[in-house]
Amino acid sequence: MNELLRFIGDGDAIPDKPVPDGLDGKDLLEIYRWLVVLRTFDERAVALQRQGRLGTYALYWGEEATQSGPMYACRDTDWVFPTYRQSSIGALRGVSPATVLAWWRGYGGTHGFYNAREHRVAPICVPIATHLPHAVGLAYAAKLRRDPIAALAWFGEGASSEGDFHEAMNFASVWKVPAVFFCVNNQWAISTPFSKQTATATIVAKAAAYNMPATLVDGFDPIACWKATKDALERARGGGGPTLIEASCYRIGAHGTADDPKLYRDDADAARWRALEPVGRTAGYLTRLGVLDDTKRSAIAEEAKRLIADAVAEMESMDMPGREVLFDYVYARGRPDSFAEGLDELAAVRRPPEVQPLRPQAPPSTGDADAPKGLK
Amino acid sequence: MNELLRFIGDGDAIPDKPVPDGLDGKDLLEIYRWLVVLRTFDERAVALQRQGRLGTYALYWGEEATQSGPMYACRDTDWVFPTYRQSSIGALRGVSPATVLAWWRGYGGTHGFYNAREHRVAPICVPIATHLPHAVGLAYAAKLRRDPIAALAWFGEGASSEGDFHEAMNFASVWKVPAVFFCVNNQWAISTPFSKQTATATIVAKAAAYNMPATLVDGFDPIACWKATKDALERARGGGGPTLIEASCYRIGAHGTADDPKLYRDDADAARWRALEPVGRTAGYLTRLGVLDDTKRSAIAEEAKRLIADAVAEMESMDMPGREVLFDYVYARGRPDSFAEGLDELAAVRRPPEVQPLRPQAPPSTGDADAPKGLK
Amino acid sequence: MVEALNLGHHQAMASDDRVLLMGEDVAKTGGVFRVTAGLLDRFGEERVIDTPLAEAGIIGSAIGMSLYGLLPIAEIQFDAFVYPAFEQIVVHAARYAWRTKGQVPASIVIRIPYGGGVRAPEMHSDCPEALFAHVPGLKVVSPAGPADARDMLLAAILDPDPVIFMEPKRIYRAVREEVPQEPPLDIANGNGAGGEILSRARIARPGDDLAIITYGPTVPMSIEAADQLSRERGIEARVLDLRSLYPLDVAAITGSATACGRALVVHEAPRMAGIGAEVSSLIHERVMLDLEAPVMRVTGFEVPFPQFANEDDYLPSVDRIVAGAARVLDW
Amino acid sequence: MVEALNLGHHQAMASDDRVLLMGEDVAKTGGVFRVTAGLLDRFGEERVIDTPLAEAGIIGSAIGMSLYGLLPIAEIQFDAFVYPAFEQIVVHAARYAWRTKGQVPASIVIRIPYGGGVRAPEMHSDCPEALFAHVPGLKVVSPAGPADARDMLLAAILDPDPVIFMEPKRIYRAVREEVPQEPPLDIANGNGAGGEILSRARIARPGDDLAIITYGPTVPMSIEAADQLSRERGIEARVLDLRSLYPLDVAAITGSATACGRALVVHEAPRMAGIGAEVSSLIHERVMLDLEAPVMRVTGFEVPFPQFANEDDYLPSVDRIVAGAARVLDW
Ligand SMILES: Cc1ncc(C[n+]2csc(CCOP(=O)(O)OP(=O)(O)O)c2C)c(N)n1
Ligand SMILES: Cc1ncc(C[n+]2csc(CCOP(=O)(O)OP(=O)(O)O)c2C)c(N)n1
Ligand SMILES: [Mg+2]
Ligand SMILES: [Mg+2]
Repeated sequence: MNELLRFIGDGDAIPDKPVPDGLDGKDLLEIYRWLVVLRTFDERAVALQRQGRLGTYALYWGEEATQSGPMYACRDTDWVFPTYRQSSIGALRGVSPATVLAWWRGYGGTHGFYNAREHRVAPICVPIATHLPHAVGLAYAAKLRRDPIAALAWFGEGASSEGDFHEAMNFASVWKVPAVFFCVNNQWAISTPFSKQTATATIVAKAAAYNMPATLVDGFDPIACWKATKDALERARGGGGPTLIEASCYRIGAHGTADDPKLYRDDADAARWRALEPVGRTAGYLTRLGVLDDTKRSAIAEEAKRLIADAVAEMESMDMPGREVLFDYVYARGRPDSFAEGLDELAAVRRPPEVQPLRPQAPPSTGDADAPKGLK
Repeated sequence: MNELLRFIGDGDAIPDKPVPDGLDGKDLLEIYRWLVVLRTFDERAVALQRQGRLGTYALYWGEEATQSGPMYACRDTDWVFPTYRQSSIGALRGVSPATVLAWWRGYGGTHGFYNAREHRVAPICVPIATHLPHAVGLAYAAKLRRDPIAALAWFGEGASSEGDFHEAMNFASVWKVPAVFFCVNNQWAISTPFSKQTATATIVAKAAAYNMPATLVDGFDPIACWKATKDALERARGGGGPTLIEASCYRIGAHGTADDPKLYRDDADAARWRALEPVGRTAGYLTRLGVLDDTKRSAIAEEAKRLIADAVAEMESMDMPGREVLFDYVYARGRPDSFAEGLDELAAVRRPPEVQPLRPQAPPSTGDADAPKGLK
Repeated sequence: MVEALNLGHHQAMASDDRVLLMGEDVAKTGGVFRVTAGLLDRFGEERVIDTPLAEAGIIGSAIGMSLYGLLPIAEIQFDAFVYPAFEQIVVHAARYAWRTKGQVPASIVIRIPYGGGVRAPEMHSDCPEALFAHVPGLKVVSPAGPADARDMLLAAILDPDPVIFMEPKRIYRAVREEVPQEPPLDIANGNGAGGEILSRARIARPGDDLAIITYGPTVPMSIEAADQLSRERGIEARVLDLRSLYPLDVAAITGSATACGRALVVHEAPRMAGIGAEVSSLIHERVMLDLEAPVMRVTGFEVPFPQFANEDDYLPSVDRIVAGAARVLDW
Repeated sequence: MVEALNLGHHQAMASDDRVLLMGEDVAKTGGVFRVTAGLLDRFGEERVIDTPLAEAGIIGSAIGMSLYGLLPIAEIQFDAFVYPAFEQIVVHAARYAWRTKGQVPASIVIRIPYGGGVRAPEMHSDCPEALFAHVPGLKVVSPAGPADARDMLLAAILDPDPVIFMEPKRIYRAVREEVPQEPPLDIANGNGAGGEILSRARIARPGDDLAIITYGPTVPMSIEAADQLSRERGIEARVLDLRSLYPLDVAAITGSATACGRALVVHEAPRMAGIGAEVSSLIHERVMLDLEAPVMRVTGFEVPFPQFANEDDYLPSVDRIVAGAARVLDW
C-alpha cells in the first residue's frame, strides 16, 4: 500500500517534517507565493462571478497546493495539461491571467484563448479525462525527438471512471512515455462521492493495472505535491516512464458557482477539511522554519492582489468581441465559402442588444489572499 | 500474484490433478462432448469458408475449453455475452448452429439472428469490448429484481485496452453486480502481441484497479475454466459481486480466415502451444480417469459430426433472404415512411445477379473432430 | 419545462416499476437542472442512480438493463458529453432490435439537455441531433414546450425503440405553460397511443403564407418572428414544430410547404447536413411545383458553438428568422 | 488504390520526419488491407506504431503528437470502429485551432477505410462521413481513384487542419490507374498547392444533360450509369466527383447543376441528413431557376447496413442510379 507523503504539519497533532532536498528558502517562498497568487485569483474570480462579471466559474479554493507544488517541479520546457479546475495555472507559465478571466467571461478568440505552444500549456480542458491521451501523445513525440521533457496532466478522481483515463494510462505505460498523471482526489465529482466512483480505496490502486509506479500525497501540502511530481518528472525525463500521483484532499468549496453542495453533502465535513487548507498551513510551516515573517507575508499578499487587480482591469478593458469572432480560427488555413455567407447574414441584421451578457461594473473591492471569504 | 489454476495434465511433464468437487463422470463427459461439438463446428466452418460457402470466419481452434468449461458452469437462467470468437456458443444454449452459420454466411433477419431473450444469449458482439457494459447492466437489473442469476461475458486480452472494458469493470465493482468477466488471453489481437497491448504481465493484474477478485486459469483446460467460472458465478449469484477470470492460452490458428499469421509471428510458437490444445488433452485425462474410452470417444465424435452436418444442411437449405429483409426489424414498432419508398425503389430495378454471394455446393465431406486439419 | 419533465419522471416511475433513472448527479441533487428532483427520495437509490462519471458505461449498462426487461432512462448531463457514448448508441442501441429479429429492442430513453442560450461554458451548448437522426435505428425527438415535454417523455418511455430525447436547455425555464396533471398515457398497461405525439409534427402557430419549419429551442422565436411578420408585413406564417427529427413527419412537412407555397427551415445546429438540409431536400423532391420560392434555411453557422459572450451572434434570432423569411418571400 | 496509398505513405514519411503512422495492426502486417505495407521496415517502429486496441487512445495521442509538432496519420481499422474515437475527433481535433487562436491546429490525418461492397461481417461497412461533415472544424475528404488517393493523401498530410480521410474499401482493389511516381507536393517544404486537390471537385466524366454528383465509392458506378444513359437514351451525364465533403465545392456543384439543368446526387450512406441532402439544398437555394426538375437522390436506405449477403440490395447500383436519373430526366 502507498503511504501518504506529507511534509507540512498543522502546528498541532500533525508533525512537521524537514524540508526535502532540492528546496531552499527561496524555493519555499516562491511555492508559497504561487499559492497566494492562485488563491487571490480564485477568490477574485468568485467575487466577479457574483457581481455578474464572469459566467459560471469553477473555483479551486483549497486545491492550490496541487497546482503550485507540481508547477514548481516542472521545467519551463515541460508541458502541462490543465482542466477547468486548474484554469489559472497557465498564469504561472506566462499566460496572462486576464486571458483566463476572459475565458470565464465567455470570450473566445484572442481574448479568451492562448497559444498553447508558446506557453507549453494545453488549452483548459472541459470534457472530462479527454486531455489525458493528449499528454501521452505529446510525451511520445518528445521521446521520439529525444527531448528531455515531460508532460504533466491534472485530472479529478471522477475522471478516473472515464474510458479515456484508462486508454491514456495504458498507452503511457505500454509506450513508456515521459508523462505524469496528477490526480486531484477531492472526494467529489459534482455531487457524486468517491465511494460511488470506484470500488478501490484510492486512485493509486489503479496504477497496478498499468504496472505504473504511483505515489499518494497530501493534496493540501504543496511540498509533498512538489516532491512527488519532481521525482516523477525526473524519472520520466530520464526514460523511466510514466507515474500516477494521487493528491488526496477535499473539495472545500462548491463544484462551481452554480452548484449548491448543501443539496448533497454535510457542510461539517468541508469545515473539518478546511483546517488543513494549504495557504495558511504553508504559511505556518514557513514561519516555523523562519523563512516567512509577517512583512514578507503581507508583501506577497499585496503583490498578488496587484497582479490580479491588474488582470481584472485588463480583462474589463477588453472590447466585447465582434461578430466575426465566430468565424475566426476555426481552420488554420482557408475558410469555407459558408463563412463569408454567415458574415453577410449577420451583417444584414441588427446585433441583438443582449449580446453583451455581462455588464462591466466598477472594480470590486480587493480580496484578502489568506481569508477564504470568497466561499462559504 | 495469481497462481495458474489447472487440473488436466499433458500425460507427460504436467501432472494431472484430481477432479474438483462438483463434477462426476457424467459432467466430465458432457464438458468433453461440448468441446468436441465446438471443435467440429469450427473446423467445418473453416472448410465451408474455404469452399466459398461462408464469408470471413473467426475460428477459435484451441479455445474450446474457454467456452465449454464456463458454459457448463452456468445455469440455464444465467445470461451469456459472446464475441465473434465465441460465435457458436449459443449452440450450447439452444440457438440453432444453422443460425450461427447463416450469420457467417452474411444472412440477417430470421436466418442469421436469434432472440437473445429466448436463449439468454446476447447477440454475437463484433465491436471490441462494447458488450461488457451490457453484461453489467443486465446483472444490475437481475440484482434489482432479486433474481439469483448472473451474467457471463467473454472478451480478448486486446479488448482490455478499450475504454469500455474499464468502464464496465468499474461500474460492475461499484455496483457490486453479479457479473463474471472472462478474458481469453490468447496472446494476440490480430497481429498485435500481448506485450504491445499492456505493460502488465497478466490481465488479472488489472482487477486491482477495481478491487475485484480475479483468477488465472489454464485456458486449454476446460475443468480449470469450469471451476473458476463456477466459483465466480456462485459468488455473484450470492451477492458477492463480480469476478475477473483470465484464461491464459494461445491463438493457435489465424485471427480469421482472411488473416495470415506468417506476416507477423513465428509459427513455431503456435506449434508448441498446440501440444496443450484442449480436445486431445481432455480426452487423455478422461481416459486416464477411466471415464472415456475409444467407443465413447468415437460415439461423441460421430454425434457431433451429425449435429453439425445437419446444421450445414439446414443453413444451405435456407432461401437467400429477399430484398425486404433490409427493412425488417429495424424498429420494434412502426416503420418510417422512407422504408416503403425504399422498397418501391428496389422493386423498380432488377435485383443485381451478384446478390447471391456464395454459391451453395454439394455438401462437403465430413470433418474429423479430433484432427486439427482445418488449420495450419 | 423543467417542472413538466420532473412530473413526467414521477408519473412514469410511479406507474411502472420497470422504469429506472440513471446518470451523473441525477439522484442526490436531482440533476444539474433539477429535472429529476425528488425522485431519489421517492423511488430509492436502486431505481434512481448516481452513476460513475462515464457516459459509455451509462448507455452501455442501460442497454443491458433493457435486455433484462427494464425501461431505463439515461441522462447525459450536457449535449457535448454524449460523444463518449456515441459508439454504444450507434452500434448497439440503434441495432439491438435489428440483431434480434425485432424481438429485443434497446428500450431506452437517452435524455440530453442541448443547445445554447444559457450562457454556459465551452462544450455545454452543442446541438448534436442530426448526428443521431442520420444513424438508422434510433428515434430522435425534441419537445418545444412543457406539455409536449411531459407527454413526449411518457411516450418515449413507452416506445420499445431507443429514443434520443433532446431537451432544449433554453426552454427549460423560459417557456411556461399549464400541464394537465393527468398523464395522457398509461405506461404500466403499455398504452401505445403515444406513438402519435412522438412522431407527428404539430402546428405551433397557424398561417398559410409561409411555413416556418422548426423544432425544439427555435420554436418560440420562430413564433415571435411569425408574429412580427404578421405585424410588419401582414404575412401569416405557419410555424410547424417537428417534434420528431427521426422519423420526420413527411406528410406534415410537404403539406405545410404546399399549403403555404413558401417554406423556411430554422434550427440552431450547424447548417451542413443538418435536419434543415433533409427537410429542404424532401420538400423540393416532392412538391417543388407547389413552391413559389426555394426553401431557405436559417441555422447555426458551420463553426464551433462560440464562447457564450458571443452566443447571441450565433443563435438564430428573431431578426435572422425574419430576414430569412424575407429571402423566401421576396425571392 | 491500395498501392497508390501505400506509395503516398512511403513518400510522405521519406520526405518529412514529422510524419508518423499509428493504428491497430498497421506496422507488422502492414494493415488489414496492406495499405501500410513496408513502412515498418523502412521507417522503424518509433514512426510506424502498432498501438493498443483503443481508438480514443489512438486519436487522442495523435492529437498530442501534433501538439508537439509531429504530423501523425492515424488509421482506424474499419469505419464502424471510429465511433469510440468520436469524442476525441469532435471535441478536440475539430476545435484545437479554435481554442488556440488558430495557432495550434490538430494537424492529423485520420484514415478510415469505409463503406460496403467487400462482403465484410457486421459493423465493417458503415459510411459515417456525414457525421464528420456536420461537425465544424474538420475537413472530410474521400478519393475515388488511385491517383487522387495518393495526391489527396499528401495534401491532407500537408494541410494543417485535421482531415478525415475516407478510403472507399470497394475501390481499394477494384479501380486500377497509373499513378505518376513523382509526388505533386513537396511535404518537407510545406508546399501548400495541395489545398486545391483537397477542396475542389473534379469532373470525372463530361456531359451537359444531367449532373450526377457523387464521391468515393459510388463514383465508378456513377460513370457506368452515365455510360449506360448515353448508350440507351443518348443522354450525356456529367459525373462530378466531390472529393471534399467538407467544405463542399459549392461553385462546382451549382455550376454543374446550372450547366445541366438537372442533377442527381448519389451516395452510399443513409439518405437522412446525408451529404446528398446538403448538396440538394444548396442547389435549390441557389439555382432553382436553372433547374428543369428537382434534384433527386439515390442513396443507401435508412436502415443498418445489411448483413453482406444482402449488401448488393442496399448499395446504390448502376440500375438504381439509372432509375434515379430517369426520375430527374422524365420529371
Ligand atoms: C465527458 C464529460 N462528462 C460530464 C461532464 C460534466 N462534469 C463537469 S465536472 C464533473 C465532475 C468532475 O469530477 P472530478 O473528475 O472529480 O473533478 P473535479 O470537478 O472534482 O475537479 C462533471 C460530471 C464533463 N465536463 N465532461
Ligand atoms: C472497436 C473495434 N476496434 C477494432 C476492431 C477490429 N478488430 C477485430 S478483432 C480485433 C482484435 C481483438 O483482439 P482480442 O480482444 O485479443 O480478441 P481475439 O480476437 O484475440 O479473440 C480487432 C482489432 C473491432 N472489431 N472493434
Ligand atoms: Mg473530484
Ligand atoms: Mg486476443
